[in-house]
Parts: sequence; structure tokens; C-alpha cells
Amino acid sequence: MRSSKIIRTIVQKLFPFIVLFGLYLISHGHLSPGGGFQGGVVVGTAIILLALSYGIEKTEKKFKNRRLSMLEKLGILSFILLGFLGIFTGHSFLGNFLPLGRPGQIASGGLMLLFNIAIGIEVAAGVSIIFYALVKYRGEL
Amino acid sequence: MSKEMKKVFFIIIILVMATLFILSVDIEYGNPKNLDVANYYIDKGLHDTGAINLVAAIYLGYRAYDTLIETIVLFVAVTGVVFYLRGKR
Amino acid sequence: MIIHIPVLIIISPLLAAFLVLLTKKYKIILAITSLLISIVFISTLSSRILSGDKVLYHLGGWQGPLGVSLVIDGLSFFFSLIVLGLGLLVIIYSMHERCYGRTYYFLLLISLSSMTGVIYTADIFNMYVFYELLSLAIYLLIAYPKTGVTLRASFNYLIIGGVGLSFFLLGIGFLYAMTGTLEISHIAEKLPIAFNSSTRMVLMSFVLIVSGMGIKIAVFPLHGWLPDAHSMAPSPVSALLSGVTVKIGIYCLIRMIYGLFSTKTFSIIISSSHTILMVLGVVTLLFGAAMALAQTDLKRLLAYSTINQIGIIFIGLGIGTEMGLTGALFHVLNHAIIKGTLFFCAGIMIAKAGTRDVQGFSGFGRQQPSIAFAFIIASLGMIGIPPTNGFVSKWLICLAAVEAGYTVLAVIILIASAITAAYYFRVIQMFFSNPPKQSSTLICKEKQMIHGGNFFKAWTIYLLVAGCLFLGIVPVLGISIVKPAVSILLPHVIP
Amino acid sequence: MTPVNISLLVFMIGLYGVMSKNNLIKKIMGLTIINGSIVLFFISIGYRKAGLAPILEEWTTDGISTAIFVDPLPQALMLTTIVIGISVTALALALIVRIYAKYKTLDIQQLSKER
Repeated sequence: MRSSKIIRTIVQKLFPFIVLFGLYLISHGHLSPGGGFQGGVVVGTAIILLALSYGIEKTEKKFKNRRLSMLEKLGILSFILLGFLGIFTGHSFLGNFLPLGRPGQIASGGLMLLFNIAIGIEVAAGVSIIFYALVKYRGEL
Repeated sequence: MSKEMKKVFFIIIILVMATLFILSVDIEYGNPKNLDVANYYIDKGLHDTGAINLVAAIYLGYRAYDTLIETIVLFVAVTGVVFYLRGKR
Repeated sequence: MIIHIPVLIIISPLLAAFLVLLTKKYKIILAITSLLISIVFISTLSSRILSGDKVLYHLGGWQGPLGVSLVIDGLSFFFSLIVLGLGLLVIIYSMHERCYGRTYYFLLLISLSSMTGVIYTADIFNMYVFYELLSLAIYLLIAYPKTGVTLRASFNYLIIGGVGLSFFLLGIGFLYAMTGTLEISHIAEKLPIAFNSSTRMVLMSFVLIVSGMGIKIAVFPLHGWLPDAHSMAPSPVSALLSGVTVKIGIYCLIRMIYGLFSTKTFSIIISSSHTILMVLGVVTLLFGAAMALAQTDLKRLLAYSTINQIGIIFIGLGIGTEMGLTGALFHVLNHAIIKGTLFFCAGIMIAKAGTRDVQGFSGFGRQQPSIAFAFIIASLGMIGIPPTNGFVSKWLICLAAVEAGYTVLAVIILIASAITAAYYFRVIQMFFSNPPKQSSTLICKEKQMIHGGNFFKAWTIYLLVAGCLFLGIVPVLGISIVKPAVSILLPHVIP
Repeated sequence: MTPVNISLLVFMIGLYGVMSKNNLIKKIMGLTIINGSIVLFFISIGYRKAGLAPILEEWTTDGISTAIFVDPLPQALMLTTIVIGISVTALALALIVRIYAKYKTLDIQQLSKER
């Protein structure tokens, strides 16, 4: 199912900017409205937009389902690992051990930036995996 | 119990519960009663967690545990959807 | 490292759950070691907690109502022992089934760690998030065999459970609107002040929380989902569901009623809540017993008998005296052990006979005498015959009812036990009747599940039956574990 | 009619939808309406008159800001509730796809008549 040429060219041009906007939301989660979830969903919808315009098979080659689910597990395990790092460095579980930096800068949230990135990866991969599963289901029992 | 009877019965229950709920809520909309914890977050949020966005300071700094459990909820939902729609394997 | 134990008890099954998804061969070893680690961690704390001490842990280092903190006291220690103990046995029971893949162990570990999470958290909203995670894992575990009927049962449970948890969340919203904090101990301090200014709102939040939890515990009017959910699930999952997951709702109810609304100013709430609990208990008791009589499907019979036993626990909680509470909490432990054994035996019986119908188990006594014997002992426990532990807790609750002046309650419990005896003997006498013909109507998927090792299944059943008899013969051990939990609920009672 | 009362009314509408509709997908819509109304309820609890969004524009050296802010805690809780809501909805829709594939009907009455 390939949509018309107009949609394909627009999506092809817009795709990098949507992903860039999603990454901006993820990285500036602790400075401006946004965060891991919202940014992850924006990146996820960018992949879905690609799939809608270029058809599932083409997008499947670029964003393989197996790699996306590995990314998802990576995101969750890194979140739990960050929690354990809090214990190993003497704070309590999920405690912030990084310096807080100057407010307003990107590196100012301590652990928050890393949390946001882990959540962003997990949500982006999760949303696109759900879309793949729903689209590819051919109705067998 | 015919279909209309059931619908009327449900509507009555819903209206009774709605009036009970609305009568019981007596918050003065606009100035919440006790904001001591919220005021602490507003005053000390930047100092403790270094984040300007106080909402992010709360759900990633003070209550990061909720967010961890909640990403796991999303992960379980994704695994569930894939598990259901994977077909016979 | 020692001070981090409370969070490690919750996180170790969680971490193992994700590692199980990555590995192919080691899924069972990972699952069992993570649960053993948690059990070892709990037992290191047991000496402190049984002496009445409380273990606090602040996540992220934030004190008081700021961050989420975990508290392990007598009550949560007692419930988490049941959760992890039965969880370990469920994993051992389902070890040799080839059709249980990685997702099954992932979901089982997630549900066990979320149950421990609900029990240990001292923050209401965190309790809601963990309860939601538990429900999500249970929706998937119920429909694990993906047959049509399990999908329908899981969907019904999803809708009713979703509505129940929304009531609970709205109740949390009401409490936050009045008190401004989310920590249970802080809310309990601020609630009396809020009670004077806005009494209706406190009453409405109480009603919301109790009805939300009532749906999850499947009390009488709101129990529609339980018989389908518990009977359609695979046997180890329904053992976990009936034995433990229902008790999590009861734990939250106890925390809310005795934790939040326990101060003197709520005397009208406390007295009315006790009568509500008793009335609901009696209705659930009689309804569960009556419906169980009419069942032909073995697992639906066991599901209705769970509703029956929830009624007894509610009556014990409703009485509210020290004896009543001890009886109720001890019955929580006993019911978990007995129902676990019954569902484990049911799994083998169904796989052997190929049908779920009670008539299909004729002659099972001769085919597998040991499993039949275990089933008989467990049903004696459920009815409440002296050598077993069920008798001790039912006797305590009846005694408490008589002491508190509600002799009619004790009579009702005895009648219900008689009905329980009726529908269990219907199953038992099928064991010794000669099989009419070799009925091999193979209907459910559990048939080819049996080829795995019967050894582990049998040993989990023997272990549970041994626990059942041991607690019956030496009840003082069980009551000593329950004592610190009761002393928390009734602080003015000197343990 | 403050937003708090409106959110409780929307909660009731969602509850009515879940209780009385026979179509499975409409039941899920009712559940989503309930979830949305709870988000509105929590946000309207935290509202303060002339309160700004809880993002600090200017702050003194030790992080104290003079402006009046809306209560940030309910908003943080609602992030979690929204994600839980969509997870339950996603799971329910996957279930509906499977149930429809097997029974070819979405009416709860027919489904309960099936064996």
C-alpha cells in the first residue's frame, strides 16, 4: 500500500525534522515542557508516518522489528541500571549522584537527562512495535 | 429486563452517583487548601534537582520510582500486544 | 548494602523478568534465583520485624512526603511472605511445561514483583501504579493460552478491573485535594483536620476507595469477573490468582481502613465500616457457597469457593477485635496454602482426565492416589476439619464473633462450612467411584501440558499439604507470625 | 460549574458508556473517557488563581522564584496516569482484534452466549 507521490515526497522531506523535534523534546525534558514520553512518542510517530507513506515492507527493512524490541529492552535495562548506580555510589536507589550543573543548561538535571533518554528510546521503540504488530496481523487465529 | 429498562436503570444510577459526587466536593476552585508539599516543590525544586521544569523535577527527581514502574507498565503493554497478535508460535 | 534491602526485594524479580526475555535457556533458573534472593533478603529482616520494629527506606534519598518511601512492618512482612512463597511454588510447578515460553515467566515475575511493590509502598499513588502493573500482567496471564474463552474472560476482567482502579484513583484525588500529601502516614495525620471542615468529602473518598478495592476483591455485588478469570486461566496462574492476587486487594483495604481512617474522629466511619464489612462478608460467604454447589466445572467450583472464603476473611475483618483480626489474617495465609494445593491438584487432574467436568474424574483415586489424597486433605482444610489449618482460623473467627456478641455470624459460618463440605465431597466421592467408560473428550489445551516432570508438580503439592497440616497441628507458629501484623492494626492493643 | 464538577460529570458519562454499551470498542471508549476525566479532575485540583505553568523563568541564586505557580504535583502524577491509560487501551484493542478474529462479533450479548 503506497500512498500518492505527494505524500511520499513530503514525508521524505519532513521525516528528519520530525525526528529532530522529538530528540529536542527528549533532551530538553528538564528545561522546557516535554520529556522522555512526549519526545519518544514524536519519534515513534515519525516512524509510523514513514510506514504509512512508504508501506510496511520498505520501512521494515530500515527499522527492523527485532532491532526495535532490542532497543526497547535496552531502554528499560539502562533505567534500572541507573537506579542501581545510585546504590553503588552510596546514595539510595534512583538517587542522583551526578553534579547538578548550572540551571538552564542541558547538563543541569544530573540524572534526569539520562532518565529522559532511556524513556525516550523505550517509548519510541514501543510505539512503533505496537504499530507493526497491529498492521501486520493478518487475522489468523 | 428489557433493553430500555436496563438503560433507564443505568441512567438513574449514574445520575444519583453524579449528584452524590458533586455535592460532596467542596474545594474552593482556584486556591487549593493545603499546598505545603507543593510549595516545597516550587521553592526547593530547582535547588534539589537542578531542573527548571518543576513537573519534570517531580516525576524524574523526587518520584523517579513511579516513572520507572510506569515505563515497565508500558513495556508490559507492548509485550502483551505483540504476544496477542503474534499468532500461533 | 544491607540498608538497601527493602528496594532490592522488589527490584530483583523485576530485573530477572527483563533478563528472562533476553536469555533462551536460563529462564527458569533466573526466575527461581531471583525469588530465592528476595526470600533470603526478607528473612534477614524477619527478626527485627517480628519484634515489632519497622523498616523504612526512602527512594532517591527524599525524606517524608517528598519522595516515595517503602515501609516494611508486621502487616507487609506477613503478606509479602505469602506472595513470594506461593510465587516460588507456582514457578516450580510450571517448570516442566514446554508450552510456557519466556513471556509466561516474564509476566509471572512482573506480577510477583508488583505485588511486593504494592505491599511495601507507603505512598498511595505508588500503590495505584503498582496495582495497575499487577492487573496488566494478570490480564495477560489469564489469556496466556489464547483460546477464545480465555480472551473473553481476560477482556471482562480488564474492563471491570479498569473501572475499579479508576474509582481507587478518584479516591486518591479526593484525599490529595483535602490533605495535600500522598504519604499514607501523613494523610492519616491531616485527615481529621480536613474531616471537620469537609466531612462529606472524607466520606466520599472512603466510599470511593472501598468500592474500588471491593471490585478488585470480587465482593458479592461486584464479583462478576472472578469465576471466568480464575477458572479459564492455566492452573498455576489460577493458583496464583486465587491464592494471592485477591489478597492484595484485601491488603490495600486493610491499609486504608485501619491506616487512614483509624483515628478517634472517624468513629462513625469505623463503626459503619465494620458493619459494612460484616454484611458484605456474610452475603459473599453465602453467595459463594451457594453458587459453588451448582458448578460442574471443577475450576469454576474452586473459583466460587474463593469468593466463599473471601466472605469469611471479610467477617473476620469486620469484627475488628484482636481475635477476629488474628483469625482473618491467619485465614488469609491458610486460604493461600489450601487454594494453591487445590488448583495444583486440579491442574494434574484435568490434564489426566482430559475434561474439566467433575464427573470426568471418576476413578482418579486409583490412578494417582497421592494427588487424590492431597486434594482430600486440602478440601478438609477448606471445610475446616480439626487436623488442618483451615479449622484453626475458622475457629478463631467464630470465637471472635461469639465474644463480640454476633453469635448469628458464627452460626452462618458453620452453615457455610457445611455447604462447603457438600460441594467438596461431591468431587471427592467421584475419586472412588469406578470409571463408567474411558471418556477421552479432549477439550482443553492442558492435555499436552502434562508430559513434563510430574515430579516437581507432585513435590510442590506435597510441600503445600505438609504446610497445611503443620499449621493445623502447631497453629502457634502461624499465629506468632500474624501477631505483629495485628498489633499494627490495633496499636492500642499490647501484643 | 467549576472544572472539578465537570470532570466528575465526564467521569459519570464514561461510566455510563462502560456499563450500558454492548459493543466492545464502545466499552473501551468509555474507559478512555473515565481516564480523561480523572486527568481533568487532578489538574483542576491543582489550579491556583493567576498561577503560571510550573516552569521557572527567572530564579535567584538559591533557586527561589517569586511568581505564583500552579501546583506541579498533580501534573506529574497525571503523566503517569495518561501512560497507564494508553497502555490499558492498547492491550484492550489487541484483545478486541483477537476476539473479533475468533468470534466475528463485537456484541457482548452474543459473546456471552458462546460456549
